[in-house]
Amino acid sequence: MPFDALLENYLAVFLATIVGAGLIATALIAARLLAPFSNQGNKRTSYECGMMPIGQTRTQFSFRYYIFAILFLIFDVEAVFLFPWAANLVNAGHAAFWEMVLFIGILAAGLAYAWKKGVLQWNK
Amino acid sequence: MIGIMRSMALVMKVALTRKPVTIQYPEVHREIPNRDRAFPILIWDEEHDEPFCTGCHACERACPVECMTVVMKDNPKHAAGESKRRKIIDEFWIDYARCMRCNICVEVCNFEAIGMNNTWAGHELSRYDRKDLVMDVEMLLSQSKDGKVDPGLRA
Amino acid sequence: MVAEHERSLEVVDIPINMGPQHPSTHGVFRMVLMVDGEKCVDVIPHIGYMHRGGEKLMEAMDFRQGIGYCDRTEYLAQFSAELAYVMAVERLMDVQVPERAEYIRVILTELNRLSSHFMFMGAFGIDSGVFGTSFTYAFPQREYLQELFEEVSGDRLMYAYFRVGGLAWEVTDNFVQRCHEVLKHTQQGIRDIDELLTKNEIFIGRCQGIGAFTAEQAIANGLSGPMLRASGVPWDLRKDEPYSVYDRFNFEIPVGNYGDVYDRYLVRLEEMRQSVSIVEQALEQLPAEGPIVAEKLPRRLRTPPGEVYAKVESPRGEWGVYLVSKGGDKPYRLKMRSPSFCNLSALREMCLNQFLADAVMILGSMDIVLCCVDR
Amino acid sequence: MTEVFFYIFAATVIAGGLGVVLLRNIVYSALTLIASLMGVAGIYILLSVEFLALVQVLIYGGAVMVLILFALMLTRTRELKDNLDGDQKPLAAVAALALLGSFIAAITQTTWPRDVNQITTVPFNDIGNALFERWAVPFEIASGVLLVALVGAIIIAMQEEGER
Amino acid sequence: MLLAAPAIDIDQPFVNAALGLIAFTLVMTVGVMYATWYERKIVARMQYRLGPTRTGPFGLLQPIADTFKLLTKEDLRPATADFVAFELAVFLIFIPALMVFVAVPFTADWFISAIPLSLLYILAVSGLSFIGFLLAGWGSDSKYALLGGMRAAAQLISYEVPLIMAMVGVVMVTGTVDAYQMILYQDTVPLIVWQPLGFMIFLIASIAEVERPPFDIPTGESEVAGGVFIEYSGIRWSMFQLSSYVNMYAFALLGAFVFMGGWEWPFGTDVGWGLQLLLTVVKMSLFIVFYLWVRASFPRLRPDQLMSYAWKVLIPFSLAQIFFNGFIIVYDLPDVAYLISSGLLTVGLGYSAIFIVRRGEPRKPLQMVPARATARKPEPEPAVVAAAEGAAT
Amino acid sequence: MMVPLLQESVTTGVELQQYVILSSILFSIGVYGVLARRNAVLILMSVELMLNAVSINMVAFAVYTAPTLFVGIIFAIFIITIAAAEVGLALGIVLRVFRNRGTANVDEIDSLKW
Repeated sequence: MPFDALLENYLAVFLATIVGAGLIATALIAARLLAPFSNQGNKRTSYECGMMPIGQTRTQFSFRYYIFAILFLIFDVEAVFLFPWAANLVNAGHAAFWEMVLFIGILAAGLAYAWKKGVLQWNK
Repeated sequence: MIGIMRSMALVMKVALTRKPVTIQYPEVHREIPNRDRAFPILIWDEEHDEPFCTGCHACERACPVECMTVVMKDNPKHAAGESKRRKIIDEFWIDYARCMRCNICVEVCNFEAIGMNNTWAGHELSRYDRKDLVMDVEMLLSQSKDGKVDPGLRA
Repeated sequence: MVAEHERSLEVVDIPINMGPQHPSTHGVFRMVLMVDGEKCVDVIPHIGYMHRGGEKLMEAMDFRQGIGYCDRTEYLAQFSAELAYVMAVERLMDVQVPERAEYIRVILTELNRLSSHFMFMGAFGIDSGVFGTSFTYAFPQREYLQELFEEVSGDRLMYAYFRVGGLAWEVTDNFVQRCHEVLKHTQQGIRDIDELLTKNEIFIGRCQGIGAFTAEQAIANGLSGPMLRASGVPWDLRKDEPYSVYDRFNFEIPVGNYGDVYDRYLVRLEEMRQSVSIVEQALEQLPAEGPIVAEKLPRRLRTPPGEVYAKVESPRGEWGVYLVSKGGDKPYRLKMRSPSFCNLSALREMCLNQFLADAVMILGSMDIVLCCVDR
Repeated sequence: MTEVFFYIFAATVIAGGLGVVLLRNIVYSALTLIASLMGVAGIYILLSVEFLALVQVLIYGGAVMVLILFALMLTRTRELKDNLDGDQKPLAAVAALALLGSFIAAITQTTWPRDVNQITTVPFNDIGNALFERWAVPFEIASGVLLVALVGAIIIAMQEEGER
Repeated sequence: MLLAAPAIDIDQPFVNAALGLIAFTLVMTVGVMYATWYERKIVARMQYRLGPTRTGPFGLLQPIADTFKLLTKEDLRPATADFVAFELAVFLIFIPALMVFVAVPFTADWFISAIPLSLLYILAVSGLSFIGFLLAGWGSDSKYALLGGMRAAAQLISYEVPLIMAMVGVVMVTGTVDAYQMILYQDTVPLIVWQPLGFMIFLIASIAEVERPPFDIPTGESEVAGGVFIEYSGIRWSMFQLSSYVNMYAFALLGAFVFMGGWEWPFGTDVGWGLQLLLTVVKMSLFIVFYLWVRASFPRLRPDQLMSYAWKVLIPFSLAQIFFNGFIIVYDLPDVAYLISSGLLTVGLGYSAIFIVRRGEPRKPLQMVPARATARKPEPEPAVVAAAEGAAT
Repeated sequence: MMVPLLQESVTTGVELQQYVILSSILFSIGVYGVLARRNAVLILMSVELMLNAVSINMVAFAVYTAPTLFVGIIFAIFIITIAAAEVGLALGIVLRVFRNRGTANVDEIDSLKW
């Protein structure tokens, strides 16, 4: 029964998360039991090369990363369409191929636009 | 690309053809040269069975870091006629923690009574407390007395 | 509410504290990088963590005792530091150093330059992110140099071997042969480093165009040594104001065209090759016999009153000793012109608008010795 | 067993959703959103649409979450956490409950076909075929939408660059 | 299933999968412990060193000693850290790494679970780990950690795309998204022959995905001094290391069965499981040795170079690969066409390594200045100024 | 070993209504979030919840009632696509507003022009 087999297969995935979490939890509990733990003030400051932390810590980072995230999002969505297409291309025929070429072409144009706009290049 | 490949080739070449240079230190001691300057020690005069040092304070004065303390006394053996040295060392402290091993004490010594240890014993001096690094005259002389100092020691 | 929004509206540059306890600040150097994203918009260097008042200490010491302190100030190019100090005293006292001693000084100083540059190559590789390989390729070869120094002077690091008027004692009997052996290892090391880094595209990508200084900027910032030469100024004290016996050797000065980090690396690499050639020439010309200490030196060195500035080309640049004497056996005032300190002053200008990762490379390319900066 | 897992996933989805709308720390909200979306992926598995479940993980778990987390960290919202909810909160609750009530009412009032526990599994290949034969035009339009999103985002970002 | 041994003949899928997973997790943990030993030994030999020698023969007990040391090491958490994010990050980095293994076939009969869309599954799951990095960076409340976390997330997502695209190319050639079928496809010729470009992209992107040098920017020691892991000590830190190594194994295995033919090539399906497992392990080890080799030889990239390399070089090339593959499939060209197109593209990829280098005129070599005309002769007299004023007063 | 999934009818323990109820609960939560929250990013997250609720609905109906067409699944794929595009753009705008106005609070972004 393929459907049951499918569920069975994904059961292992579900279990993997539990086993993984269990392993980490065991290790953390073991460490809590074995390792010394100190609440002393200076030990609980965050690392700043031996100095007291200066300024805000949770502040902005480069806006560039956000653009890469958007690019990634777009190409990830593209991948979603690519997989069923790729696995089925032998049967799908010419039309599907050229459709996908158009699809990739449009997104590649987006990438080219980003490239031309200098988004991919971090200038000084 | 070619540069990257050359780097990788070099690394693999080293891994496959060249020997590691590691010396397994506590088990294997590298041979140290004759002139090695560890820490100053006092030299024992075998002939007269007493230290060469007369306690003349020359090294104490010349020491840039003032790590030495010398106390002189009249030589009892001189009184007994066994030795030509009229004065002899009574107490001698060297703080190895301060010593900067500059060899100046050896250079200024007129009696060749102090020398820089050139054995591994002069290097392996780790202590748990730094006051244990203040050496008195017994410790300073012990190595030379036992004849453990390299004969080439330049005093 | 309004105030809160205004607070969040301003674009805050994060101050990132790099050092004193940081793997790549080469000691206890602290720089506060004001970072906008990944870019440095300001750099505030803080020095002085290693300050021991070495110059002041040396004023309380006679001229022999001071030599040991020179070693400790510049612990990677000890012979250069010693040389400058003894040269200063020699000039004040008007002592003529025997030729053999001069040759040995040059040989040792150049070998010391090699060992210092090996240190740079190793550490710079690590700054650029090589997982220790550059370090372990440079250091076994550097070890041979140090063994040679130990055989000659008795210590691996704090040689205290040069004396006013010559050398502390005669070199070992097989000195020339040992030098030749060591040079073979050195050349091997240079080849390895060259092969590992110079043409590596990633290394090139990390180095080229970073921290570029023009010749004018370099001169205005008082740079010296490989930093200056990489910017295109052919200035080398060994050529331009020859001291000791440097005028007798035939060597070339590598000069960069772009003044960036990569040029500094190349200049140093080429300098190592030149140093090998200088040592080889010096070994050939080395008089077999001869005194090693100037004659008629008093036991206690006393200088006439006066002031003198002696400078040598250390691996990091112009190492100068300015010495004022009022007579007597101690300097009245002593000032060391340390190249690390002067080169470090260009850090801010070089790092502006560079990436955070590049600031590390720029600092690494300066090849500073923190002891020498703080003294 | 399917039922058990359905309730586990449904609980994850709803708890995650509640976390999103109720938690006071916005980063925790984002975390519960991830949990909720992963629960939805589990629901898709139960519905035998394996491909869609993986797409859910790939797009929502991977790409959308990265955008949301980046946006949270770029807006430094942790410092402004105390005004996450508006004054219209009670009204919103009433509206949502009313909506839910009407939904439930509609669902319970509807007469469902007899074989409501019969599902038809969806093979992966058929999705591909359908996508490229029947749905070719929407597919190409999707690429256009993505392109527009990309270009728009870049324009917004480049404006940002020009300011600095 | 993994525990197909007759002794444990439990037909419950639940118990079976759980037992398999637990057994696998334990084996993997020990494997990872020894991977550190293996790594230290190999890298040491590349660097004139010996590596661990003191603990047991050849330092073989070193991983155990390390484990105990890490277990008993003081565990610190900054007072300002966000408790939930800080603790959860450890889980969220490790669990995706472990989940990948669920779909990996070790031999023809040994696998934990047979997921039909295993390749897509692996890519989707391994893409989740960035959440852990972001949380670790944000939760630690340290600037270095935040910087490292951002870099990690940006790097992971950027290299996820070429990885997926390379895999799409492979999926096109084999016509299946199932890793098992993909291995069966490679009974005579491994896919590395047909898809050298895909292999190269996979290799580069997988190094970036497991954040090993030269792509270890998020944890780059000389810049961000440990990056995201900076506030993690003791066992938490070792859990990060564990996940990093597990990830490395995962990608090595993925490479082994997608491009090297897994347990199939070159002996076929009929050999016993022992030989198959050996083949898998050997191929995986090849990848791991390669990772170590790369680690020992390369400097680290800069964040902007890293990003532009992914987006300007790898992704266009992988798109081109997809186009050529599709063309070959649709127009029924012979298989050699794969090799030709992909091989040519690989050469192009190699050439494009110069993209890392700043574009511009080729650099002039150093000028060698032999002697200066203006060189002054050494001053014969010492520069003594008699009784300097400063000194006299 | 593994059997490729074929199109077949199977009986499960879960009924269609349950999925629909789950979907409507999730949708209502999303509605509440959109109405109650003031932070723009949180509103977007609530919108994601609503989109997912719709997707569940689509897929459930497709799987339970339309044996061969599975229009709902294709629709879900497109919903995900559109959601991705929407999130990318909307968050970009939120960030833009945040940089200009210093707030991600929708109640305060009330002027048409600034």
